[in-house]
Amino acid sequence: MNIHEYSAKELFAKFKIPIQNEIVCSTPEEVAAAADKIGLPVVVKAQVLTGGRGKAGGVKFTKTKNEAIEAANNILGMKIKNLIVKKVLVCEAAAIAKEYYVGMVNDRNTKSVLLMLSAEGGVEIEEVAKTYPEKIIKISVNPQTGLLPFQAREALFNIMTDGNEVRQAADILVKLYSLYVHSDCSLAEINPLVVDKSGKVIALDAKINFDDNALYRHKAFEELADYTEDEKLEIDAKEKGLAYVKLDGEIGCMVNGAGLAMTTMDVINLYGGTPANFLDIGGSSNPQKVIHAMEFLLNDKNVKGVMINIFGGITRCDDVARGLIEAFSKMNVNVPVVIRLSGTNAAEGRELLKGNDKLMPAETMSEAAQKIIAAIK
Amino acid sequence: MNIHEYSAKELFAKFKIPIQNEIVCSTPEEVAAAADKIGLPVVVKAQVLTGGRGKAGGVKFTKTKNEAIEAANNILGMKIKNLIVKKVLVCEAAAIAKEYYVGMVNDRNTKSVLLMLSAEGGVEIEEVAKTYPEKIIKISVNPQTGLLPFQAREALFNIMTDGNEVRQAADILVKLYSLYVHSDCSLAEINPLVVDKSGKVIALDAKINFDDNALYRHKAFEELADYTEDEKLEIDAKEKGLAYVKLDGEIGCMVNGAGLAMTTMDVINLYGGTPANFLDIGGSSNPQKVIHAMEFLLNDKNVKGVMINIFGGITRCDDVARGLIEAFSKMNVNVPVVIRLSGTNAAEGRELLKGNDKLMPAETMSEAAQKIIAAIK
Amino acid sequence: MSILINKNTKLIVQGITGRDGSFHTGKMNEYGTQVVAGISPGKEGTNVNGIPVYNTVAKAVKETGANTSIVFVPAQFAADAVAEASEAGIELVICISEGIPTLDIIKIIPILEKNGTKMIGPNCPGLISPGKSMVGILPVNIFKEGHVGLISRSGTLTYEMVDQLTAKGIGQSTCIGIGGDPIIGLHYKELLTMFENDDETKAIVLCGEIGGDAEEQAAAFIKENITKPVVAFIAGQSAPPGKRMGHAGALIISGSGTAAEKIKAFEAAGVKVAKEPSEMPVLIAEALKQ
Amino acid sequence: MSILINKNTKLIVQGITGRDGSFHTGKMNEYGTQVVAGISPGKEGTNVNGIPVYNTVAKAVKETGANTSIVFVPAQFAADAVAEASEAGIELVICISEGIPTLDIIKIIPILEKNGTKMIGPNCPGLISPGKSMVGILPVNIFKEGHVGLISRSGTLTYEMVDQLTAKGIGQSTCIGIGGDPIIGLHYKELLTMFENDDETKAIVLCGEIGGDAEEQAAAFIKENITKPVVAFIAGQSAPPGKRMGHAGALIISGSGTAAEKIKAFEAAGVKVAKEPSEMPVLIAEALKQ
Repeated sequence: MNIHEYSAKELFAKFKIPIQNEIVCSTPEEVAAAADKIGLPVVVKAQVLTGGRGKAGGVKFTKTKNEAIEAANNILGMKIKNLIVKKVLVCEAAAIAKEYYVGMVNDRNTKSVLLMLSAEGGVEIEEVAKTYPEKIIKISVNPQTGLLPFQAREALFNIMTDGNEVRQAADILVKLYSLYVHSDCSLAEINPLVVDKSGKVIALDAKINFDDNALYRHKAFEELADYTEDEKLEIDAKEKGLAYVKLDGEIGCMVNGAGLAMTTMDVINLYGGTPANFLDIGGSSNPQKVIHAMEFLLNDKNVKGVMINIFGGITRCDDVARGLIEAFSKMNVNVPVVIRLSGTNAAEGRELLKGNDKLMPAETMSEAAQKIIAAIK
Repeated sequence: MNIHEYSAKELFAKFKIPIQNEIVCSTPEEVAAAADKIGLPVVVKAQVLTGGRGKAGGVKFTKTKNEAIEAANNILGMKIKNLIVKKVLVCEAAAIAKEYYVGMVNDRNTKSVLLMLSAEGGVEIEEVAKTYPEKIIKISVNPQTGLLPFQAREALFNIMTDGNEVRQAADILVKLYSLYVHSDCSLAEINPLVVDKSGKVIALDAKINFDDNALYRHKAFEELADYTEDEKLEIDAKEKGLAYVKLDGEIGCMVNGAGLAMTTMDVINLYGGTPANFLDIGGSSNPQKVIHAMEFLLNDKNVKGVMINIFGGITRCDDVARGLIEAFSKMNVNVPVVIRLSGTNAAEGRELLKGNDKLMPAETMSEAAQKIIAAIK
Repeated sequence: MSILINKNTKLIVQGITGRDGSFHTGKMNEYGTQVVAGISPGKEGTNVNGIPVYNTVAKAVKETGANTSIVFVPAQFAADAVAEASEAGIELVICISEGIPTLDIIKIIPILEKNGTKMIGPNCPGLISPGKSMVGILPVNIFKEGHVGLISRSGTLTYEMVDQLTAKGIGQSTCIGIGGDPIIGLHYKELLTMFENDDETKAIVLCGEIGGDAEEQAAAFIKENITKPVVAFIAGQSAPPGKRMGHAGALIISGSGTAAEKIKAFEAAGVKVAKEPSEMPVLIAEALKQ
Repeated sequence: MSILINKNTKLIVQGITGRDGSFHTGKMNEYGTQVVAGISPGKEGTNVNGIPVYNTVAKAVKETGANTSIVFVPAQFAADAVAEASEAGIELVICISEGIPTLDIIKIIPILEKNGTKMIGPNCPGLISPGKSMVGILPVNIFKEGHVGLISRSGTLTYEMVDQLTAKGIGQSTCIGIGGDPIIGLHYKELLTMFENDDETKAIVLCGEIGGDAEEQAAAFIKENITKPVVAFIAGQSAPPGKRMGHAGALIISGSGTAAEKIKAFEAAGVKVAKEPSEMPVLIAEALKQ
């Protein structure tokens, strides 16, 4: 789960990471009042859960109240990478002397939280990582000791020289690590971390992702979420025991298992079709789950046909077939459906489906993909 | 720093350790209202920073409101081990099925937090420790992993058998450890930890000591303190750079260094005198510090004479002597004072003191002790 | 031979009294796996289908000499269960539980390292050495003894692959589902090395998926260290960036972790990549002929 | 010989630019201790009285081959400084800083153990091998080369004892103030063993104080393991229970940790106990004669 900059900054404040004076606003009037309260000049920043705000014109430096209001008028409601800006953050304009990048992420390779630092702050770090990987210092944090201040200093001396800056930045890193583990983050970034002209080190931006698996420990974070319509569908599906991701294609897929579900999409693609979604119904033959799954598929107006791909493992295919028949008997399905059953008792399962005019059987995944692609042409 | 049961329980609640329904009260009227709110029967418990409340009559089980008021009248204002009871805690009366002891302490031997458990709950654990040490299970907690739930369970199965109780108690121990390290405790005890008749595990009492060295990290704890007059003196002294502990004797001591200060008390004792205090002025020859120290000594009405015992190390004795002379020139001292100077430049120091009628010099600690004892007879 | 588990594997089941734990204990037992004990705090002295239950892993290990454990406990308690097994001296822990917070796993990694404990998973279907032992939730009937070692990040995709191999008469030495989470225990490199050193294994199937760069690393590793033929498959070729495909680890971030990159890496390392699962038995059969 | 420090000790000073750090660096240098570097983050490239300053201990160790460190940084940063020294490969850390939160020390103990780092202190005056090296804040003029090893929980009491020994012509091999905190690094047992194995040491002075049971343990340990004569002294015989006597560790809790118990334990172990400091040179002289 991602949260907005202003929410991340509130968390920063709670962990005593220095941030600027700033106020989140939803209307130009609020922006005007915020500018008064903070004192001009101010920066008005779009709050959207994506990168590249600056390039899209979502960040404006304003010297007068009228400029601030104008910026608010322009930014509020604008679309950045398909996301509508509903809030802006009005910030004190910092007198920036230096900009750095610092971040932490759950790292697959070191199996630890990886601390990342770069002297190239304020730019897209993914670009730096691709073009100049050597400009990013990476330090694996031992989870048993946490990030110790001396380790933070050692790391920072790679990108900074001034002792006073290093001390402040080390303190910020130690606090950020504390925030990271206490909040079950999967990513936390400060880009840029700036040194202002008075020598003070401040987090000028903040990006935080939480580990979805750990959200049960942090009920209070729920209200920080700002899900898109598609993400709301995913969450709704999750509550029904389904892993669902909406895509742009025409063929709805219903599969048991994430790897097989991805492969089903790939095979549809391979034979010239376009998958409308990723959908993993898990390991049960429960008809209710199938009904829920079909509802997700059919609610997608782009779906012209459905491919069901089940590998019977512990659950036998004949049981799955019975579940499917029961589910489909209760539903009004007006698009072609191809079912491929494989694995334990697959033949018996296919036998049960025979003669069911709503459900076209297929023997292999490739055959199923080809059949459904043909059916919707 | 010790805190009252009710403050410890508030901290428990913050860390989600189950406690009873309870209200802290300062007057019998508040107790009556609390009894109404909680529902009778209730237990009225004296809030004093010492053990043995029960034996002293400071804990009463009351079935009616009048009994509760009577208990409050009896307990509020009573003295337990020289401490006046100013508050009582009114608690829901628990239906106790079983009582256990659990505690944690900074352990010198294992250099770790030691988890202690005993099936002998509700009694003075020091007694159990002395008489039946084998009845106390001790587990050293690895500070790098913290107390893991499975470790808590393994430990608890030594004193409990029921899985449901163990699970609840393990959860409590894990939370208590978290409280312990987050709050920089030096001791945390739940005695008794009870299983009530419904099978619920609850902390019925709570004892917490904080590490004084770490209080700077926990400013909010300051208001939980309830210092005695003597302790207030100690804290006042600490703010002036002195380590002072008031005792009951007649000879005020002023010494540099804690070990030497204890030894000075011992030597006074050895020669038949009684030390009025422990006082370590640290390693400086600053006259202001000496003046502060003398003020503490002379404010103690029991003090009939003063023994100053200085070992000049890095600080030279002649400098110390000058500091003492300057300090005494500014003060009105009307009790005999013996000064023993030893170590670096001791002879020069003693030379400087010669002829000063306020300050009797001595060559050794033993001589100084004997001189001051003779002087106050 | 076979890798990791065999007829001498002595297994305990953590969470044996739960629904999944008891069900799969029955299945493993039926297959011939030596299930020597179960763990369920507070239920010591009872038994599940004749298998004795203990309060703690330490006690179970002491009483039964178990060397392997499978963890079925709910996600919020699962990392603790793995740590318990490791501290009790268990050599191999298979963690089936799904949805474990990543930092819980990160925190126990040093405990596993200290004790030299191997972990498979979490969020995995387990492993099988056909005809010898099965530790997991795998449908045993699709497997067949033979000479192909299989390593896969996903469950049903593994079954699909194995089913196709078995249908063509190609048996397996050991098949391992390593789990779909971003941070897991044994990974490609360690397992490839084990298969390389296993006499019974003649070819290796590697089923990867989008997310991370473990496949790229495996490709480089194979080129340098593995002499046996390896055939790969990558799921998620049509997955868009920024969308998590079911598995917590299956996620393309900022254009990295794509299937295209992984396939390219394998091909550069001389590893054949199957276009779809049905191509796998063909490529493996060719490899085995060489 | 001598223990822990000698002419080959190469010392770094953590917190060299602070008031205490720079003052005592001068004193140690004067005494002949090889102070090879100082640490002060951000001041790399400068020097203090000719001693080069580095940003990190790791760098200083790499550049100078230092093996010992003394820590003068303020209490709230001191445990981190000790950990830094340990992780940088320093073998012996002397932590002078007073007032360190106990849990800070507890947290770094496993780091020290992992790296095999010895720690003296915290809240200690350091140690001296007279004529060879001094690492601490000790007044060097009172010490004299000789054959008595001294271990003490307190500072000025040590000076008192040493002064009395030196006045009677009894020199010292190594004198160590182990620190007045409840949890400290090297303790009686380790140091007694080092003195037992040190050719130069012929008798041992042990200055204990109230609080804990380290003296009782030392007594039992001496009885079993130490052949050289040991004379003890215990400070705090007249201290009441429940009152902390200056040192964080000097506290009698619920009647345990009293001087009486400790004296009894030593006497039971055949260790003579001086009644007051002036008795120490007498007892030591007797011991050395035997």
